Amino acid sequence: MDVIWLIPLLPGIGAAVNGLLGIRFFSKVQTAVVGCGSMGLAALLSVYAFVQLLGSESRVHDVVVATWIPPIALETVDGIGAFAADWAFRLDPLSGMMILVVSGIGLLIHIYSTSYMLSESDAGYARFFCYLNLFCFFMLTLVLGANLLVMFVGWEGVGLCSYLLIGFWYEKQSASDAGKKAFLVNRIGDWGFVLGIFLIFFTFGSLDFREVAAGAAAMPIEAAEFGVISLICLFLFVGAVGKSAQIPLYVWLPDAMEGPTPVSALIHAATMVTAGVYMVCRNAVLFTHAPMVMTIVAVIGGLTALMAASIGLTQTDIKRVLAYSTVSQLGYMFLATGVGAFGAGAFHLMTHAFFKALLFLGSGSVIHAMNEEQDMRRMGGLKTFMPVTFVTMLVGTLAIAGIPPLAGFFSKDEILFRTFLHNRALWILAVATAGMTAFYMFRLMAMTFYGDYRGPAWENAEGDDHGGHDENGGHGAWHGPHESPPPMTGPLMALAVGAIVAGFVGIPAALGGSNAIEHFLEPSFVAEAHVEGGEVAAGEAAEEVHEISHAAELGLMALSILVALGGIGLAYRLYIARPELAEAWRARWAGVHRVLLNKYYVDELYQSTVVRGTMSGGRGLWRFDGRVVDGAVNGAGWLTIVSSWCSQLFDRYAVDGAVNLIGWSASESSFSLRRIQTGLIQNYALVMLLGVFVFVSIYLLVQ
Amino acid sequence: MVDAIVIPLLKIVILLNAVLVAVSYLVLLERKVIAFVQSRLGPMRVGPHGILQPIADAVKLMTKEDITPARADRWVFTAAPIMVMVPALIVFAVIPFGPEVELFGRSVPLYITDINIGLLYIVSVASLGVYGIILGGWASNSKYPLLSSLRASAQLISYEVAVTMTLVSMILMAGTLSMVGIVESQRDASLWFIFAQPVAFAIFFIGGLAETNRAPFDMPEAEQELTGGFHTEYSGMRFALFFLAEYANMIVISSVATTLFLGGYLRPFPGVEGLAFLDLIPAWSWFVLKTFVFLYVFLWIRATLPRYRYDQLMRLGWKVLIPIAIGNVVVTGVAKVLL
Amino acid sequence: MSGNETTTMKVETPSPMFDTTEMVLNMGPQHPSTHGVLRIVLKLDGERVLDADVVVGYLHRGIEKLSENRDWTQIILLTDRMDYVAAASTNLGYCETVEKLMSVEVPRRARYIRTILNELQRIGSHCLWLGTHAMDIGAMTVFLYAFRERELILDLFEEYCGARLTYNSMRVGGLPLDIPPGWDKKVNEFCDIMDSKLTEYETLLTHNRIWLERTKDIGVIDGPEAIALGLCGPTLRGSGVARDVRKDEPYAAYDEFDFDVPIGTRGDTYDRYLVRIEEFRQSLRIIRQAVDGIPEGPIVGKVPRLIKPPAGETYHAVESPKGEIGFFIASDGRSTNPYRFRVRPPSFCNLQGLPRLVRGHMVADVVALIGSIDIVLGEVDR
Amino acid sequence: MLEITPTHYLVLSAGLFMIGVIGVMVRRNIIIIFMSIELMLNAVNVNLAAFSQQWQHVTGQVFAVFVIAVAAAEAAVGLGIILAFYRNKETVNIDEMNVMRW
Amino acid sequence: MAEAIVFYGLAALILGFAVLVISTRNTVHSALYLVVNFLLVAMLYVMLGAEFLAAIQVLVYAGGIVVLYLFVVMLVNLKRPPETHQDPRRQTRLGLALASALLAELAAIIVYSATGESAPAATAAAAAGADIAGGNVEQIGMLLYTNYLIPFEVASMLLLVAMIGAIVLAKREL
Repeated sequence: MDVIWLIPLLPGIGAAVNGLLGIRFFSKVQTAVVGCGSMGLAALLSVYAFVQLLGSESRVHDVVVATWIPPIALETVDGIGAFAADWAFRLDPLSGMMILVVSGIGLLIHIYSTSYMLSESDAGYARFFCYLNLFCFFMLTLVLGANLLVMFVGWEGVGLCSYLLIGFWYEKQSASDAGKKAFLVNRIGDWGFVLGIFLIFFTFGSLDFREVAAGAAAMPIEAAEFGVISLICLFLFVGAVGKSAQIPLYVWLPDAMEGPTPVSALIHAATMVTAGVYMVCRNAVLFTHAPMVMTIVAVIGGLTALMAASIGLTQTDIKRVLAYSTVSQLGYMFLATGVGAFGAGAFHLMTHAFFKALLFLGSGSVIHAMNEEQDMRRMGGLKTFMPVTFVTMLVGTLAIAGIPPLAGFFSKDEILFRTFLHNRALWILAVATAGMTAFYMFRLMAMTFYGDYRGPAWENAEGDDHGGHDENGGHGAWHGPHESPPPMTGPLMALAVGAIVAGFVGIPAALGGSNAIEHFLEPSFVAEAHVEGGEVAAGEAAEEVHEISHAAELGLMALSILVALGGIGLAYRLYIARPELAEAWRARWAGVHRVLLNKYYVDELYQSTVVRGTMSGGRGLWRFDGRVVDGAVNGAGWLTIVSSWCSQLFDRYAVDGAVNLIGWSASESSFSLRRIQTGLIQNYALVMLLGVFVFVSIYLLVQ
Repeated sequence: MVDAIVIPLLKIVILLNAVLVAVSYLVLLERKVIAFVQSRLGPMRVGPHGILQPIADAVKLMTKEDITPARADRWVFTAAPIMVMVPALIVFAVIPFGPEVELFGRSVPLYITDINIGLLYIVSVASLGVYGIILGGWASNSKYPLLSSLRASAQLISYEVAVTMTLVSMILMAGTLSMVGIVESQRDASLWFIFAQPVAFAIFFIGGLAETNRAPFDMPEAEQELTGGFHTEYSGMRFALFFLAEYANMIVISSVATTLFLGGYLRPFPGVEGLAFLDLIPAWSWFVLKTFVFLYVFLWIRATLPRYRYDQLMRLGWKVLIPIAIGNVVVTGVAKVLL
Repeated sequence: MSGNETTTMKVETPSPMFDTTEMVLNMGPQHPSTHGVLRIVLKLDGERVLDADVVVGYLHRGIEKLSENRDWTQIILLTDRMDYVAAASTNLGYCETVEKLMSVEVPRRARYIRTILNELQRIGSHCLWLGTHAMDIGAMTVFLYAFRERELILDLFEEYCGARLTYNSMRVGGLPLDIPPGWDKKVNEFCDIMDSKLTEYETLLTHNRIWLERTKDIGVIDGPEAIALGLCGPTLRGSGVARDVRKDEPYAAYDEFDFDVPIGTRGDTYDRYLVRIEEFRQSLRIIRQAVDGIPEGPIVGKVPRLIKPPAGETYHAVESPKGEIGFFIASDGRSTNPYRFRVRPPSFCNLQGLPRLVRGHMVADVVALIGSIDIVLGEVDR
Repeated sequence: MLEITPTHYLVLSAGLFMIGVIGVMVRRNIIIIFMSIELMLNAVNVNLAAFSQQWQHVTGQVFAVFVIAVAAAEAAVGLGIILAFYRNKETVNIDEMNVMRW
Repeated sequence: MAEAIVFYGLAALILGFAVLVISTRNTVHSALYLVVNFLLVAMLYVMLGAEFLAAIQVLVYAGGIVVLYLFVVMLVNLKRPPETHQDPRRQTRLGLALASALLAELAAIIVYSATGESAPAATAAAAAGADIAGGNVEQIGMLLYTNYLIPFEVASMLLLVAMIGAIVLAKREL
């Protein structure tokens, strides 16, 4: 387990090799071997580390690789503290789960990409894998980091990779714009995060998670007042909001779909965007000490979930639907953390990683099959063309909709249940969201795979399965939709299995399970010093669960299943059974539909407030310049004219004379002063010498 | 008084004479060795087997007319050979020919001085030798000498970098800059450093060939190309100084190489007790023997190999030797830290 | 040829324009590596040759004009002084031309001996070439080795005709002397020695890294361009043109022996070197065949005491070690002198390719290239 | 006077420095001016070495090493500029290097 | 006593050669005097117990920088003497006068302050440790690689930049 630092390093090495050598020298096969190989090794190592972790008693393992910042004396709230940071990595249940998810799904997506990106040039291919590996390097650093600074390195690194990968096709204007947008929006979040880090150091004198948690645990819970912990949590949450695309900073994520689909799957669905959730979970002790912030988290999470889901109802771009779905699911996770169910949030994070990666990869497969077509209105009936993709995506869809016994059911239901315990209003939001989720996901399935084929015609009407690939592995003429090659379907199938079984680790007690995952994760959410009094809130919440009867829990489950089924049924009715009904509904609810289709006009709102605000601020200054300053000048001119009218003689002889005098003296003096500028270095040196002479003389005299 | 002034002075006198005699006989040795390689006999007329040839040469050179070209810079023209000769000789001040020995009841070290920056001293003094070559070529006011002096100085400076780099790795090995210290550290390690640093040795040797303008790097004085190089316009004693300086430099390089890589005055296998009987042979004779081996290889190479071209020489220096030397330093450093 | 001769040097201002880059360097006429009194005016950029101007004529003795005032036998003596390292080949070329003009039949024994002499001469000349070429590139030992073997050839010639350099070894219609007894055996012994020594040369040079670096890709010239420049002999064959007078227009007894004409592939200095090295072997092959098969018979054909060819003109060429040496002779049929005498000297023709070869190379390569085209100034200037 | 104190070195250094200054002020050949600058840097180094001895601490020598490094860099770039200038104007007279005024 | 003789001798030679450097017409001679000057200064360093500095002085200054000067002097193959053209506005005399005055002032200050407070704190510092006699090289190395590591790296970057700059400037076409 001492080699956990190798887990992030391996993809880092892969990135370095691909970046430094690959772009110039490697063929695609070599690039793929390096990329997938380094990821595969990292995944193996992760599994090994995780198994070791399961076996170890303490359930936590620290590795300090090197000293990064030697202690620097800095002021903190209680005197001078040592600002120090090590390259320290910590393996505990939470990070253990995360490295499994990141490296496992990362590996699958690497494999998927080997085929998906084949149409790139050799250099582009290597660049892609370089970025992808680099991303994994930073993501693993993020999750394994034992202190906030290491985490921050990973945090910024994944942001960078996200930017690079969204803008991977930088020749495309929209892609590079989307990259910039993501980067800028994330900066707002990072601002909050950095302030949070500063404040944490100032408050606790350390950046190590464990020490911070211990420090926080020793402080009273700020139930009534909005104290320093609340402020820290608020800052941290701003960071999380940026990274995890919550209201109001979610706008970058849908645009991020401009990147290649594997990127969307890996970064913008499975791993990076969950970093915010992860960070909140990581600082669970802090958050439990700030109930007011918790409430904010829960409300924002719930609202985001609902809003994003409602937008998802109407979108027609297959990846955008998934993007909004991601935002919505992230909202769920924040909802969970906000109500104190950190375990549930982390659990949902994991299951979501599986089925959302699956869905994205599936959509990638579809897009691939449709020759880069993303509009669902131009798909349809693909079920027969690509059975593997269809089946795996169906699994994913059922999972996200929360149909038992798939993964999503367990995690989502846990969140719903805990929310129900905490706040009924939020629960209603969440249930509504669940219904919408089921609806739009089946809408997606229906529009893509059912019904009639609505896409463009293709050259060769036979359209056999792998007609689209010529000998070189690149694309020849398009021969119609076709099933993707094995490197793409393989990961799909693997993820489908994951989406089915991932939930079994968290079967709730009500169903006879033990909710193993939450108990496993619990050590990560409490301070080490929990032997002392003042049992932590997370622990209390866990106790609370058992107070409600299992019957009620079962009832809630049934309700949520019903809601999900309702959503599915509606989607079936509207898009498969009676498509014309959908048209009718759309017409009837035209206003609502337009609002949803335009994503509540949030982008436009930002455009008109933030962007235009800045612009109009500038314009205002310009106008101020034009009106007030110029006006003053004009007024002065007018006054001059008036006064000149009043006394022409004075004007002519005194004022003009003065002006002329100034001009004349300037021009005269310039002629004489120009002589000083001889261009002779010695003259300049002479002046320096003179200066030295004067100084030395003064010194001599003063002495 | 005796220890402070008389003995060092005596040593200096003896050493200078020995070096100069060695240099002149090195010329004879070269002629003989190359003659034997080429199945000739070499000088045979002056004395038995020509052993008095150096004396005859010296007489000839001293009595020859000393020509100064018409538009040469007279002072620099005269100073240049001296500026080549002097650095070649003063390097010997720090070369240990043997350990301290008992002579007439006194303990006398067989070296003139042992300063703590010995190796640095050698490098810096050696770097002065290039002046004579540049100025000799320039002062001749002639084209071939100028061309060859530019060649020579570029060559010297380039190869000095590589050689100095190998010296850095030697310093890493020995942990001292003192020449005696380096020899003694080889005794402590029971190992000639040539076995620990074969790469450094190879680079030093090649660089040494180039720094002394010996074949196959003798293009500054390639008579087939530049009609003799920077000393084309020289004759008589001033030419002789250039000539002797080249051979003195060969001896310098050989003795430095002996000290650094072949254990200086140590016997072979300094750590093996079973060979202790070899200590009966005086230490300085080991030094002379090893130096002689080096010199022999110099001559042998001259007789065997064709000459590099100037650009090939520079490429070898900058693109092959210097990178390898730097790599060697890195490897040595890493090994030093890890082992 | 070598040693520290003082070099005259003349500084020429290249152009009225100010220029720090170009420099004019006078190489020769007294320079250790110009193989005689050749002068090359090099225009240099640093050490890179921008242009070269070959100045010849320092050894001009007017042999062609002199010949028009000598009788036909005396001219043989003059031909010795042209290619003085391959006098026998020049002798042969002249004698065969006159024989062609007079339509004299040369006895078979004489033709065999002429062939032997000619090939020995070729080996001797190549020995000198190899030695000086290697010396120019800095391999001084090869020079002495090659001269050691050349000495054996000179001994053989001395034994045959008494001279060591200017043999005067042919006569119109045959030979002046028959071979001494036992000479053929000595020639055979020499062939065996030479075979082993060739391996020695090749050990020193052929695979030597420095030698390869100095000769490979230096002075590359392809076949058509070489023909266009009028190159001949090994220099031409190095560029891959299989032109050899001995094969193409056989003379003496060459049509009776087996031998190959080696040709190069890239046309660089190394190829020319390899071609000549192989020519050593082929010459030895011819000599062995000839020595074993010397027929009995007279050594002089039916030639009148006073040689006076009928009026007419003719051109005849033989393959000298340097290349194709041709004689154009016109006779008016009345006088005892040629009316017009003109030589096509291979060294001269090859030398005019030098500026083309050295352009873009370094000064050091100029020396290597002069060596590689193998010139003799006596023949260039005549 | 017979005991050599750091003061002696300082006076020597000041003299050397001023000779350098005079060289810069008086000469027109820019190469000589560069040499004068080297003289001045040397004067500084003498100072540093003298202080180093006075305080029995090698920091002064360390600084002298830096000065030498800077001098090397200065010489390389400066001479490069001289060469480039010479190629264009065929002069090294500093009085003719005045195209940058006005 | 001996030290004083050596010092005054060296000082005289150093100043003399410095004067020669700036007063000689021939640039090559100037460079030669510069080399001699540097070698003498190196001897001064040896007197001051700075052997390493002396070696570096010889190696870098004498063996490197001045060679560079010589190269340039040779490449700049002047067809007319460089000192022909004199700008009338250069105020050479003023510069000379100022420099001399400044020298006088400096000497006055130094001598004055030296006599004012004799016995510099050298002994105290020596007592505090830091014996510079023995491992001079080692100590400089230690300082360079610890306290002055960053300046050291910056200096190496400077040299790299200077190298690139010199190549770019001197190369005729890139």
